[in-house]
Amino acid sequence: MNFQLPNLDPVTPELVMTSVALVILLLDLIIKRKEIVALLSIAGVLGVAATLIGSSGTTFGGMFISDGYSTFFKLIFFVNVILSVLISIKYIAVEKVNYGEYYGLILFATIGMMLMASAADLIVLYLGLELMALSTYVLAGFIRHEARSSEAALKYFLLGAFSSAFLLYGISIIYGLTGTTNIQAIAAFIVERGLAGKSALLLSVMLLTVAFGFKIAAAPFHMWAPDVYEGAPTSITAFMSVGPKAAGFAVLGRVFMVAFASVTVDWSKILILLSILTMGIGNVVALSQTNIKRMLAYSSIAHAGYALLGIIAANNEGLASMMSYMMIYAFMNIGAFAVIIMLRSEGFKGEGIYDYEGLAKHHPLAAALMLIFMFSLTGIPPTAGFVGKLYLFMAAINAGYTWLVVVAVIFSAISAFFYLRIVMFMYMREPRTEVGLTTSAGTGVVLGITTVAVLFIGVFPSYLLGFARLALAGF
Amino acid sequence: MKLYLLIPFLPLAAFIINILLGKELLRDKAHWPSCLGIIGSFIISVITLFQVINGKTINEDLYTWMISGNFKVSVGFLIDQLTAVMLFVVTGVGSLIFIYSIGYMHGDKGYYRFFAYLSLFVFFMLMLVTANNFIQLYLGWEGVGLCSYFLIGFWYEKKSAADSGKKAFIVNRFGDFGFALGIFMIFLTFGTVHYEPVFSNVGNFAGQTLNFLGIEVNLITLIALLLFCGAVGKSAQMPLHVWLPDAMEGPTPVSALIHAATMVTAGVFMVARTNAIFNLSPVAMGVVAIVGASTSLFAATIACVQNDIKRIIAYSTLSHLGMMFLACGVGAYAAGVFHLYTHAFFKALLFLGAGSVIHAVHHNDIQRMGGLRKFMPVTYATMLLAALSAGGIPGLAGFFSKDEIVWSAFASGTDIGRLVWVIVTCVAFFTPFYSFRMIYLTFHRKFRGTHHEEHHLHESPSVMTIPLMLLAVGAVAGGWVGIPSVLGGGAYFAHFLEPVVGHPEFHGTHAQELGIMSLSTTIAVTGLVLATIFYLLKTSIPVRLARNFNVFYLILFNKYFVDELYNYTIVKPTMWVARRFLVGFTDAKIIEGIVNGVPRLIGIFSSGLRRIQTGLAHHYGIFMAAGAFFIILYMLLWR
Amino acid sequence: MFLSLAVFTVGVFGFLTRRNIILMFMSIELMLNAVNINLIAISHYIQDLRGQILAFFVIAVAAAEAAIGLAIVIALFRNRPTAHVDEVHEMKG
Amino acid sequence: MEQVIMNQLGYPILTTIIFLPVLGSLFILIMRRSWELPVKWIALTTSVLTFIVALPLFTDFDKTTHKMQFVERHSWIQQWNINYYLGVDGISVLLVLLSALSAILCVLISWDSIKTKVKEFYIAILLTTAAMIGVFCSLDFFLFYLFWEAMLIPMFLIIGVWGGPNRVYAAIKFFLYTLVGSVLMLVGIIVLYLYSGRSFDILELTSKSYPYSMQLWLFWAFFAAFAVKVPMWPVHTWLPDAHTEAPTAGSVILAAILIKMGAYGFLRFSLPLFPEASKAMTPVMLTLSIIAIIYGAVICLGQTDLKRLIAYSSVSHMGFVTLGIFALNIQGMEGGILQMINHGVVTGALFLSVGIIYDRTHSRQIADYGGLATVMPTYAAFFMVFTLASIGLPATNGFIGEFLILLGGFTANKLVGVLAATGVIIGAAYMLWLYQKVFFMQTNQKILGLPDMYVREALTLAPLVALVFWIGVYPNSFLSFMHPSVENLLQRVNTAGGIQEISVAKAIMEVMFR
Amino acid sequence: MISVLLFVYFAFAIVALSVVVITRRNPVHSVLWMLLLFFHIASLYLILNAEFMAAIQVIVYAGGILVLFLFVVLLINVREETRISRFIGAWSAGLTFAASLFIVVILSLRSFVAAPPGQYSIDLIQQETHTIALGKILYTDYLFPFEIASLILLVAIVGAIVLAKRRLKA
Repeated sequence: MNFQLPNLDPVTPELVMTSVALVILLLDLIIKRKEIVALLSIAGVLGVAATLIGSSGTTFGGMFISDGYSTFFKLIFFVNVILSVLISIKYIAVEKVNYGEYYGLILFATIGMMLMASAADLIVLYLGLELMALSTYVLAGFIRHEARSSEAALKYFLLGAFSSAFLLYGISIIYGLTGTTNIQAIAAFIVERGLAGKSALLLSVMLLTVAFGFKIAAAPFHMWAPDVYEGAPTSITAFMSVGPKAAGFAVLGRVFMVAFASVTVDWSKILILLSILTMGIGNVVALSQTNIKRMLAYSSIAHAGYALLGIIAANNEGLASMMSYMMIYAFMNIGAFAVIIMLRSEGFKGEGIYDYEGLAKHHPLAAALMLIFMFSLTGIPPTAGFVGKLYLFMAAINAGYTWLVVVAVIFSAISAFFYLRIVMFMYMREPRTEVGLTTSAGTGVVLGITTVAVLFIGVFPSYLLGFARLALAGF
Repeated sequence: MKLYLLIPFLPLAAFIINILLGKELLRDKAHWPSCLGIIGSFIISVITLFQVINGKTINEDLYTWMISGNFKVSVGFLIDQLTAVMLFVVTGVGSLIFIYSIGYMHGDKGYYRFFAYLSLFVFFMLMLVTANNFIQLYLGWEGVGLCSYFLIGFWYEKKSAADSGKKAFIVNRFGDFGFALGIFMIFLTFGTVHYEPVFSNVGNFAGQTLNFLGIEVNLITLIALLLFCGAVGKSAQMPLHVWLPDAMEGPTPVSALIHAATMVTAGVFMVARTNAIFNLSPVAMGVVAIVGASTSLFAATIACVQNDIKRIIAYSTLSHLGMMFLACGVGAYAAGVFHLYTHAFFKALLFLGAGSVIHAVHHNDIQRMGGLRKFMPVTYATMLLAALSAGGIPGLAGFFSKDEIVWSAFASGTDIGRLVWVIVTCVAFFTPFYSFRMIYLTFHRKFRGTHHEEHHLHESPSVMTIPLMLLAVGAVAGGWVGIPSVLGGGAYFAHFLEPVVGHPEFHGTHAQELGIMSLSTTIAVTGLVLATIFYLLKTSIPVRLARNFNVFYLILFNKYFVDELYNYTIVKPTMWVARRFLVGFTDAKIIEGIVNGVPRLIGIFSSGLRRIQTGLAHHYGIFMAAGAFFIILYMLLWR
Repeated sequence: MFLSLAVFTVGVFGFLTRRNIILMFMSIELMLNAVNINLIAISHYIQDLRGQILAFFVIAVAAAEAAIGLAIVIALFRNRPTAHVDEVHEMKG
Repeated sequence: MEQVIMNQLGYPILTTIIFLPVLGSLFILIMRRSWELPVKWIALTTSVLTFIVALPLFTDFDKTTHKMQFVERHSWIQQWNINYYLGVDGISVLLVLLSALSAILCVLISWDSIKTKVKEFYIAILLTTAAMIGVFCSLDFFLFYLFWEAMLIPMFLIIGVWGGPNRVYAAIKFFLYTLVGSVLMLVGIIVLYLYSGRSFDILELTSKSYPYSMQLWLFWAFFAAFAVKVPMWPVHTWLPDAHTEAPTAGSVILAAILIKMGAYGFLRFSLPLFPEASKAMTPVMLTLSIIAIIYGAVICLGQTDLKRLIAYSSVSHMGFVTLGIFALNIQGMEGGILQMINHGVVTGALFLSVGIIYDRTHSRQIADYGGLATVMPTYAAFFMVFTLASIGLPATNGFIGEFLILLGGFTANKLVGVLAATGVIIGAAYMLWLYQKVFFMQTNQKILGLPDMYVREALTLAPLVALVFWIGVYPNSFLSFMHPSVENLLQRVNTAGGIQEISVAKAIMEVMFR
Repeated sequence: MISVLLFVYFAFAIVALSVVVITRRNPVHSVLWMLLLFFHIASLYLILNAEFMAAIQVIVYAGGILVLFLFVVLLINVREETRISRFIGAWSAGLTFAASLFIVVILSLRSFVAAPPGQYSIDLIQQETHTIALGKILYTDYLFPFEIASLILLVAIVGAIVLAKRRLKA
């Protein structure tokens, strides 16, 4: 019975994160002012971010790998969690669900994502995914006294479980084919046994596609997204629209690019299909939405479609573009949600797009910021959204999918319409009702960060791009 | 500082002064700068004229205007015999009319504006005649058109005035359209647009043909005809003559200066100027002759039945312009220019006289005039002289010029020459007829206006009558510089112009010349006599004629319905296309239909797809399963 | 293999068709079991225990899922007393 | 670097003129929204400063070379090999100056007419100016596209917030129209970038040569962007709405500068990048231009709205510009460029003038006017000058431009010349018709006793009048800028491989089925 | 031989039972049927000589999950389902896609080939018991996933409490 502790350096972030989460859970019992809990958790996350440095390598028998790729995504997750927590502080008080578990769960979900990002083994991947998923289910239903919230949780849960069943089935078939669950090993095995053409293998690929497609809300596995986004607490919507999506892309990238590298031609075909469908449905259906959260849900579906281009390109550049896009998307999307949250006040939902009429009259600043985010989501320079899209398109065209990019740009032109509609409401209509803003330090900070980030990346993207390239150096 | 530069630029200066200061400072003294300006340039023109007579012609560039690739134009001046004559006419007649206007326009609220425009016009006119290249010619060409637009529509509150101005400009644009194309062709052919190289090289291109819009045509003929389009527009020849009668809406001095003496003759000037080109194209020459002749006859016939005193003169102008072209058409450019020169005097005189009449009776209808002779003797006398001169009564200016035209038409020896000779002989009958019809109805018999009007009848002030007299002198004696040799004269005028326009070769004896001369003279006299019978002695005849030949009368009275023709074939259809078809249909329905239709379509899609989102977890599940099924199937089938 | 597939399908069918939330959960559990059967059978054939490990984890997760899911059901039930999914569609479109 | 001339001046002139307005708008941003007068003054000073700073471009410009001048080049985004790369040549320098000038006019004309959200308005105006100047100065595709799209945002707001009754529709239409066009161009840009071994350097790209098939469809991708901006028939319908609904300043910017970007794009990109394709497509382009000229002119006759009429006349005039450009000879092209300036001056001026009376009567309907000349003589005089310039009367700038274009068109193809010339006739027809309806005839009761132009308004129009005659009487001072650049460009196009022109139908086919 | 027969029996029984489970009208019944199903599955595991898994199956599922189900069913199932149809309206679609999925998966599984045998041969497992063998791997190689699983359970507890607790003092 010889047992030596495996090298723990690579997992330090996860370990620290876990301890932070646990501490938060405990502190929650003694600390009454939940703001402090929130701030503590942020501090903790920052600490974790610090530990990212020097944590690299594989461990636990190659089950866990911490490389640039995962690190990059973990950064996205941290950005995501910090911003979401900041916008939550006031919001959950307004919603009267000011419980500490909230932060704990958010942290747990983040841990799940981190694990997904650096999973080198399907088992770890699956568990990470479940960890994330379960926490998110709970968070989605966190406003227990609100039927919509519970409903969102239910739908999310049912379909999530359903999709993870597909995932498992796929995993089991792969396992049967290769006798292993380690991503590297699978790749190697497929090559050596010449499984490339085998329909059984492809079947498993497809099943995984279903599961991941669900996580990134790609059509036709997107149907949960609008309802859940609408029903869930806005802060959680913001959190969900970035975190799980990014995590999904992380695993998609790693599994498909590493494990199934040898069958790229086959899955890229499917993904092209999905991405077109996704962009189409996302952009088109968003046109006829009257609830802004729902509209952003569809827009996030559409963005998943764009980001898929990066995977389809199936090369490092593609991944880099996808990663940068996720980072950018995190900023601009959460920024937009921050504005939405400001409109939520006691007894006023502020989710209908008509609530935005004439916003510029009484709250010019908020309107201006929303304008920036909307244009960024549309992809108009000099905002980050443009850079992100440009990079994706570059990658796709470079991989020879020009026609696909043409489709994409057409759709993004269509998307301009519904983003513009918000701007139009804010600036070119007279306010119907006096809308009050619930401002708070947290939201302020978030808006500051996101705006600066969006504009800065828009004008000086080189840092982000450089980082993305660097992250993929050893991939 | 070259002296001749002052000729055009003095009036320009006058214009600028007037337009800037006229409104506040000068007001009713606005005539000073203009009159000084034009008189100044008149003096200089006379000086230049004598210089030219002494054989000193000028052709030099002032500065380079446009340069683009091998296309290079400069603002330059060419002053030769032809130009000198034109300068003399323009500035001379111009000065008189300016002075006349002082009285005529007295007290008008647009006084300063009027003189400003007049000066501007003179400037452009002088630029036109002194140009040494086609572009500058074109500049003057458009410029005078613009000023005529301003001056016709001078009383812009009157819709008719504004309309006429617009009409004049647009009709002219049609001519200029051809003119511009002609210039393009010249550039393409010769690589330059300056007279001198063009005229010297034109010979090398004789007989060349090219494919123009699918038609194989003679190069020179094409150029000539395109240029002639411009002339037709500017000189109001058929079929672009419609604007000139309407132009009479303008103040009378304007009609005298622009629509009789100077601007309308620009076409003749241009043809004479480019005679080098025309000479090489018999076809073009023929066209010019025919157009001129037909216009001449056409206008003359109309003039016989009009009642608006100014319109009568206007149609007579058309008729005379036709003759000038006719002359050019048979190669007798000198004759054409000569007639231009004499015509300037007697026609300006007629107009000014008419102006003075209108000044007295405040309307244009000769049927409501009559017996004015005793109220305004000077006007009567001068106008009588003018009418005689116009009618080609021997000894007067008009006689010599017209006679030269008739003779050269006959003597040119070509069939066309003979044809136009016949026509011009007919015209020789009509001219005195309508002139004297007008004289009689206006000045003889008893006054047919209201008593109130009669009470105000008076002779015009001397500032108006003096110019009349001076012009009368011109109308009488102006022609003596061109007395044909057969009458023992020196025909100085023709010889003077020879270096520029050459000399047509005549096939005919002195005997024939005398015969022709006497023939046309007798015909003219017949016309005069007939007019006397109709409108002085047996005034019932014309009425009866009108009744019996109702159809002819109506056709003539309505100017052959040309205006209506254009209105229904060009104006109305265009407007219909613009309003109904383009605005209403292509833009609104087709293009906008697509532009707005696509979003609407997407919208429909959107709401359709939206309905899929039932909110039922089951359906979502089904969709996921279906998706899974389809991608697996896809994978199975197309792997 | 086919056995597990059959069970899986039945699970899918149940999930897609039953209106009772509890039954939907059960269907999911069925699917998970199917996967487990699959894994264990395979690990039996290829004489490798990792499959069983995975199955083990699956069972653990299934338990967790059940807990959460039922909690959600209860929470929902507090707001709207029904056990039928097709009555839960406040948000759509 | 030897094919450009680095900035000879001591200071980075182009950067300055691009970012002065931005700076100004930042200043305004920190103003209190109640301080309207300071805001206006800041805007004015900024724009005037910009213009003054830009003047050396006119004086110190080296007219003997086609090379880019006043060039600035700094590495910007290494990963994508993107540089901050600015420079002007004979084609762009005048447009830059025009943009700078128009900014001043826009500020002046809006002085009293903009009453709501004053602060935001001037910010938008200044930002637009910056973006416009940027577009004309960029020598790097990324930078170019950045400005190209960025200008949409403030423009969208200018139309949509301060515009007329139907402004929202117009604004969104404008935005989507142009966006659809430019995204296709974006694809084209990326393709070029990748094909050329990852370079956004316009000069470098334009010196390469590309396979014909690629050229062909890239040409159309770029065409989509430029044709919409110009706007060429049949994608012109955004223009009447946008011009009509926009506030005066907005219309001026649109007319004077924004729609020039399209034509500029053809000159700067389409021709040098895809010479063969351009040659092959010449028939199509000429046909479209002719249609635009005549269609635009005739449709003017059917308008009842002042601004709409002028807007459609822009379609016609821009038709001349594209015609000149694609005549592919020196007269046509120089005429085209000059006509861009002319149209900017004249149509801009016309919109300013319309704005002046609109501020008084708040009506754009032609029927509401008449006899204005008696009420506002000075104004009538100004308007007359611009009318004449617009119908291309000699000694005004319009003549020079149109004449050169027609000459070029005629040289290229007789039929084209003839047809285009008819546009001149109709042009005269509708402009005079407009002038008569508005200024002549009985004075309309509605407009009795309107005050004549104020000094501010006269000052706004005066420089334009000066320009009208300056260009008309001594155009060389402007033409001389272009010669080397245009010759160089033409030489690039004409020396390109001899693919003879193909029929319109075939050209369309080529594009459809690839 | 026997084992094969047993396998066949269990196989059919399991399929049949699962169908029965999801078609019961009364949830309580289906839960009970499921219990039976789980026992079958457990015994199937025994045949595939995975005793430990069989045990887990019985304990966790039968012992834990099903009981939970039962609670909840009894707790919330106020309305007797007998009156209304037990399937949703679009059950046909569900059936179709389930079936078609089944078919395509079978089709694609025809090319399934098992991986080469690993080192844990049956007799190896026999001589040191299954539990120990499993345990060894679980606590050495698969320590990390194991930890994660513990986290998941923790989250489950927390989440369940947060959602289901009657009153949270806040």
